Amino acid sequence: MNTHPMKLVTIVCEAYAKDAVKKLLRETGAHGYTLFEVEGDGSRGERPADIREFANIQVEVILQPDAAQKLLERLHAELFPRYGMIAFESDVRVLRPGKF
Amino acid sequence: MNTHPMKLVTIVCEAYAKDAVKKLLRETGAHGYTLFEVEGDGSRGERPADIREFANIQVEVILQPDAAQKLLERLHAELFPRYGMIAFESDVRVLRPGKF
Amino acid sequence: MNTHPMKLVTIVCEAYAKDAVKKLLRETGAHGYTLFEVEGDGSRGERPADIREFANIQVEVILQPDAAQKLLERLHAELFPRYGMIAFESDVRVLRPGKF
Amino acid sequence: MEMLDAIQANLLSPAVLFFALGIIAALSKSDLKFPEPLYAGLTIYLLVAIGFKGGVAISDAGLAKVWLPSLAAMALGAIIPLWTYPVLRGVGRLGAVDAAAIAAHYGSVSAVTFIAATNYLKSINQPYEHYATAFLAVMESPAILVGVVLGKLASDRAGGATGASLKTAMHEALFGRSIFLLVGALIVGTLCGQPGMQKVEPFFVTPFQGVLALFLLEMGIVAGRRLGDLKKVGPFLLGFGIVVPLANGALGVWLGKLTGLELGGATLMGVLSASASYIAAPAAIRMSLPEANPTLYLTSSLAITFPFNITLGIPIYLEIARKLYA
Amino acid sequence: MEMLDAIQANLLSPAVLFFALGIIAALSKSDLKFPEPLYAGLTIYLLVAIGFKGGVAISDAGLAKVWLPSLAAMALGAIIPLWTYPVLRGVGRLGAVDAAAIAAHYGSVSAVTFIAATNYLKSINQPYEHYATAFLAVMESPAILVGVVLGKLASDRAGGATGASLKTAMHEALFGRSIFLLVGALIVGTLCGQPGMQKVEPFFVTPFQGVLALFLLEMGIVAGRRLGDLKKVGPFLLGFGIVVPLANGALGVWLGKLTGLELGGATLMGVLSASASYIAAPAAIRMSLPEANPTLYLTSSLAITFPFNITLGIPIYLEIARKLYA
Amino acid sequence: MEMLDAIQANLLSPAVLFFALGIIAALSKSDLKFPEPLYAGLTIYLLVAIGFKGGVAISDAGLAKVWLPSLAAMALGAIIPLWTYPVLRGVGRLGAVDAAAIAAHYGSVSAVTFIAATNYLKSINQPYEHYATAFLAVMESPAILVGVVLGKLASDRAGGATGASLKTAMHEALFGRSIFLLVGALIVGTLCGQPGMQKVEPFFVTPFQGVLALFLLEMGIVAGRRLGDLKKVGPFLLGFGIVVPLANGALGVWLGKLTGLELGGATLMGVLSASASYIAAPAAIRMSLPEANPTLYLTSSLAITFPFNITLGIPIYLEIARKLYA
Ligand SMILES: Nc1ncnc2c1ncn2[C@@H]1O[C@H](COP(=O)(O)O)[C@@H](O)[C@H]1O
Ligand SMILES: Nc1ncnc2c1ncn2[C@@H]1O[C@H](COP(=O)(O)O)[C@@H](O)[C@H]1O
Ligand SMILES: Nc1ncnc2c1ncn2[C@@H]1O[C@H](COP(=O)(O)O)[C@@H](O)[C@H]1O
Ligand code: NA
Ligand code: NA
Ligand code: NA
Repeated sequence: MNTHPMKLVTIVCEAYAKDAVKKLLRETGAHGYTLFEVEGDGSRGERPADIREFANIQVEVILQPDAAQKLLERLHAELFPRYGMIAFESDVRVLRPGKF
Repeated sequence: MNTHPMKLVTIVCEAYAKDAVKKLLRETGAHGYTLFEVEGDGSRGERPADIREFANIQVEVILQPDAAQKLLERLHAELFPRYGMIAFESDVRVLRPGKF
Repeated sequence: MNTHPMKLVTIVCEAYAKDAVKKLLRETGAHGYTLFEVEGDGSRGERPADIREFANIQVEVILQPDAAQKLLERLHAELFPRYGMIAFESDVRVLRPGKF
Repeated sequence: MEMLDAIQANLLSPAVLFFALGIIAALSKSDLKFPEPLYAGLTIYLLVAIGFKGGVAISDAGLAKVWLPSLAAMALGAIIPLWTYPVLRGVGRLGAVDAAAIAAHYGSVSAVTFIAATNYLKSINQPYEHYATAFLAVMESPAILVGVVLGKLASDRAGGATGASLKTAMHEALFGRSIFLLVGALIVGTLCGQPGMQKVEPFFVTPFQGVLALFLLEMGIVAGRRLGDLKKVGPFLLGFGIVVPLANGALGVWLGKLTGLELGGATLMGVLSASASYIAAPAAIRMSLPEANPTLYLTSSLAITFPFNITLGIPIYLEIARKLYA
Repeated sequence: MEMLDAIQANLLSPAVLFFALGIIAALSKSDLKFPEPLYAGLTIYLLVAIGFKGGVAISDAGLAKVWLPSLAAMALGAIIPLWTYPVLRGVGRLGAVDAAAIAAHYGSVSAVTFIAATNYLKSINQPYEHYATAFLAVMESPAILVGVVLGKLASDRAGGATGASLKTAMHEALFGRSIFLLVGALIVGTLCGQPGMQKVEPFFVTPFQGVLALFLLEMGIVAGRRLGDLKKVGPFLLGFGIVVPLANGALGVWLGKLTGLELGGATLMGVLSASASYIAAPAAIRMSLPEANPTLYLTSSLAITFPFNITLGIPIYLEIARKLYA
Repeated sequence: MEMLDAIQANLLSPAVLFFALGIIAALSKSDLKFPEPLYAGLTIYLLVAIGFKGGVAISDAGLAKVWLPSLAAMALGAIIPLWTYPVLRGVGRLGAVDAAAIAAHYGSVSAVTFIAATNYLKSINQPYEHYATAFLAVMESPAILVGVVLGKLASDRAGGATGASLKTAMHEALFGRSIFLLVGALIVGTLCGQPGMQKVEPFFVTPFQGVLALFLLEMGIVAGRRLGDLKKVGPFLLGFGIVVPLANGALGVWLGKLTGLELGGATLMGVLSASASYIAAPAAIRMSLPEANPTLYLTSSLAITFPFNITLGIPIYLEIARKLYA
């Protein structure tokens, strides 16, 4: 069974950034995403996640390499200045490359 | 401290596939798994995860490379046609290879 | 946009180990972490995650390679003997290396 | 005239208005959302409360009164898929598996619709047999089993991907959480009787109508989100989702009268017959007939039949009963 | 003297004591924590209950009585940011966007403070206009909109990073979940009136005070966690968070009297005016003015003004009203 | 004879029947499951309600009546681990750390068992001292501390992996969420007294028994899942989990009488003494004695002693009290 290289971009951010991140995903051509609530700590302090004002989410999206590159660039330019967030990229292999 | 290469297979699927996925994991020799509820969007539309009919889960499992290969093959053959799901593989390093 | 290699260490452990893990993260120089509740199965049996006594968490932390190495070593020496847990390392790329 | 009044009384009840509010929340893209555990908690509460109350009513009335209409309810659940399946195939031109899946949903029942109906009867002071919950409890499973068998036969003929075995379907139809809770609480209630009821009444009975109103707010959000799928299911299912409940409702009322129920009980039998499942059936069908398209059965039961029943259907079934008992 | 008694009565109520217990839990680093869905569930319950009750009260009193003070409440909400913004800029030396954000929070309202105030009035047998919930409902949004406009103007001048458009802010201010629930339940209550109330009273009214006490335990934990941020916000905001509520409280009471309210209703108008939002406003501001520092507005509204109001503020605003009506 | 009746009355109560239903759910592999936040919410409710009620009872009775039996309860909690530890070592042949861990669980208490006992007494119209909740509150911690010290001594001798310091254990034993809630609500109740009770009674008292029934459904599921571990713990712990509660129950009743309690209060002291912790103790032990095997202490307290106590134990301890007071 052949697997095909693809990029996984992971974004951890405050829940308020959800709509902005989703919009960016659509614009950079992602065909889907997966999202869940997380707790966290970072330069902006603890996010204990028990009330909405301090909620944190993790968004995971699989993309073609160039789309991933574009996504990271726009995250850096447009969202990093506005929201508490981190983002990173890693290599994964999928079975149906056409899906992503 | 030596680390040993291993495969991490990640599966995102509708919650109804849970038992089928667990069964497959057992059959392909996984010694454990980790699982959590997620929201998502993909070719089958949004899964807002607030009622069971639209619930989504993410399953993560660490395996020997050949077991990972076998798992992906069987996922593709047996479960992809039946459930809304994606799966991907990546490289990780663990400390106690005998455990997986 | 340049990305910079970094290590992602993932720890899955019983919820009771939370404070011990957080302490270790601080001591090995992590600047943040992300954490969420998971279900799981492994050598210590199922953790159905509906009451606190059987709760499981997943902790993810991005680190410089040497800090990751140190973290894994101390996990192995100090926490593996005491708690049900697994840990693994993988390669990721970030945009702002100074942040981690 | 009288019927219009009845419908208006229903439409202005808190439960129905909160349901409408939920639909508006979904349509206006408000970020209002009930977290899943809250939804699960409300469901558990409603099922346990209704089951327990029904059980106490059985212990009051005695099994002698209950068994015959219960048997009729089971038969009704099994028959509905058998007559709707050919309609879905022949008139609706649906594939065999999709037809079987939808038929299973309409044979099975919606506990929330039943609960809304009891509340409605109570609010207009129409007495009813409280042990009618027993019909709800026994009517969930048979239709699911019949539907799954229909679908399996079709999918075997077609050599399609095989889902879980019939055994899995039966386990889900008998031990799936909603049925388990309902039947379990019914038995607990039967064993406890009135002495048990006195202890838990302030929790399971007194605040019940308010909890239902809150729950229907969430159901409105869930149903509202599916309204967008209405165009995907096409005009046939739209009509099916309203006409079939009316037919089944009349059938249920008639069978209720036949098996000796009073007007109130027969109305509830009609409501059960007319209602379509959106909790137990989807879970069992998704696992046993994974080839069936969830958009079709979920949209018709959740976005068409459910709203129709709790707004217009319930008063209509009562009116049918009134005609029949006049 | 009388006022000290009033304060003491408030401090020894279960609601306030549970709030204190929550603060102790946070300070003693107990692992006590309400899971998010429980917090969400309690919030939904409280907003729906208070909205519904208010709606029924409107249907009892008639719109004729309600419209004038409601209009005054809206105006009040819009005016407060306009006078506090220059104070925050000039006296507090805060940046334009931070000043606008904080001003929006103090113009908007805290539903929990309002609820605590109604409970307090009830416990000391002070009658009040139950339709005062309408003021709560209309007062949340205007201040948010004014604050966002102030902030946008400043940030455009500065060429700063632009957040979501004003349209997004308006959508959040009008359809954000807390406002949606409150206004929606108010309308449902108005449509249902007393007949609807009878059905849901045992759920939405009878246990209400107890639920509030439990919720304030969680609010204490949340506020307690932020106490550590007090040093970050500096002495100006500390004073601001107490003095401005007192001024706004007096303003609100006076306006209430002017628009024909009785003593109880005017007190509640004062409480609303004095309270600062920590649910609706932070959500809207975070999305529309992301450059504003959340530590500043959250700490002042949640860790200073909220505790002040529910312990000392409420009895003080009542006392002000008594003076004015004497 | 009379005792058989008492047992039967207990077995047919909604609470016990729902517990049995939960066990059946686990054994039949139903997918019924309470989401964690619902479990947490019910726990918080029960602890706050019982603590608050107890506190109001203390304020009614006066501290003078409460202090002596409370002191006795604390002593009892400290003594039980001291006598059960050698038994677990000598007769059970368990390792030192495991023995210490189990001993801590049996010295500490189960709030749900206590609550079930008060409900039972109420249902058979047996009066009891309502301030008995104070014993529950003070009895959770001492046994945990004694157990941890026993375990630390043993594990130091053995040079074993060292868990968190004794300080951590103390913090967990004093500020762990269940103890914090219970003691906190007790103090709030004492400060509020009857005036506070009147406000929150419809939430914290009236629906209490029903909530308990629902909670025991979940406890049944949790306990049922552990039944499979019974073979892992062996026959000694099986016997230990039944015989030791009987002995401790008698001891508790006797001490209750000695310190001046009435029959009802002494029964409750017996129940507390007989019950084993499965919330506070596991949390503290897991952190302070991580080498101890959780299967042993969780299975014996949760799957043996807890079901035994709420079905047979409670009526037995009452019977013992009746004999003693005859
Ligand atoms: N080094 C890290 N490893 C993993 N997650 C992190 C790290 N730093 C920050 N985060 C996550 O990103 C969120 C926002 O980060 P920050 O803006 O630094 O507060 C935090 O709440 C964490 O959930
Ligand atoms: N490109 C993607 N990146 C991350 N997750 C995805 C992606 N596509 C699909 N998913 C996840 O997989 C689930 C099933 O996908 P689908 O069958 O395409 O609807 C979705 O609900 C998402 O949670
Ligand atoms: N092979 C595996 N793949 C993924 N997660 C695992 C694996 N083995 C164990 N885990 C996770 O680690 C937790 C503790 O493992 P254990 O100590 O083996 O019971 C389990 O509850 C799982 O959540
Ligand atoms: Na039906
Ligand atoms: Na205000
Ligand atoms: Na004990």
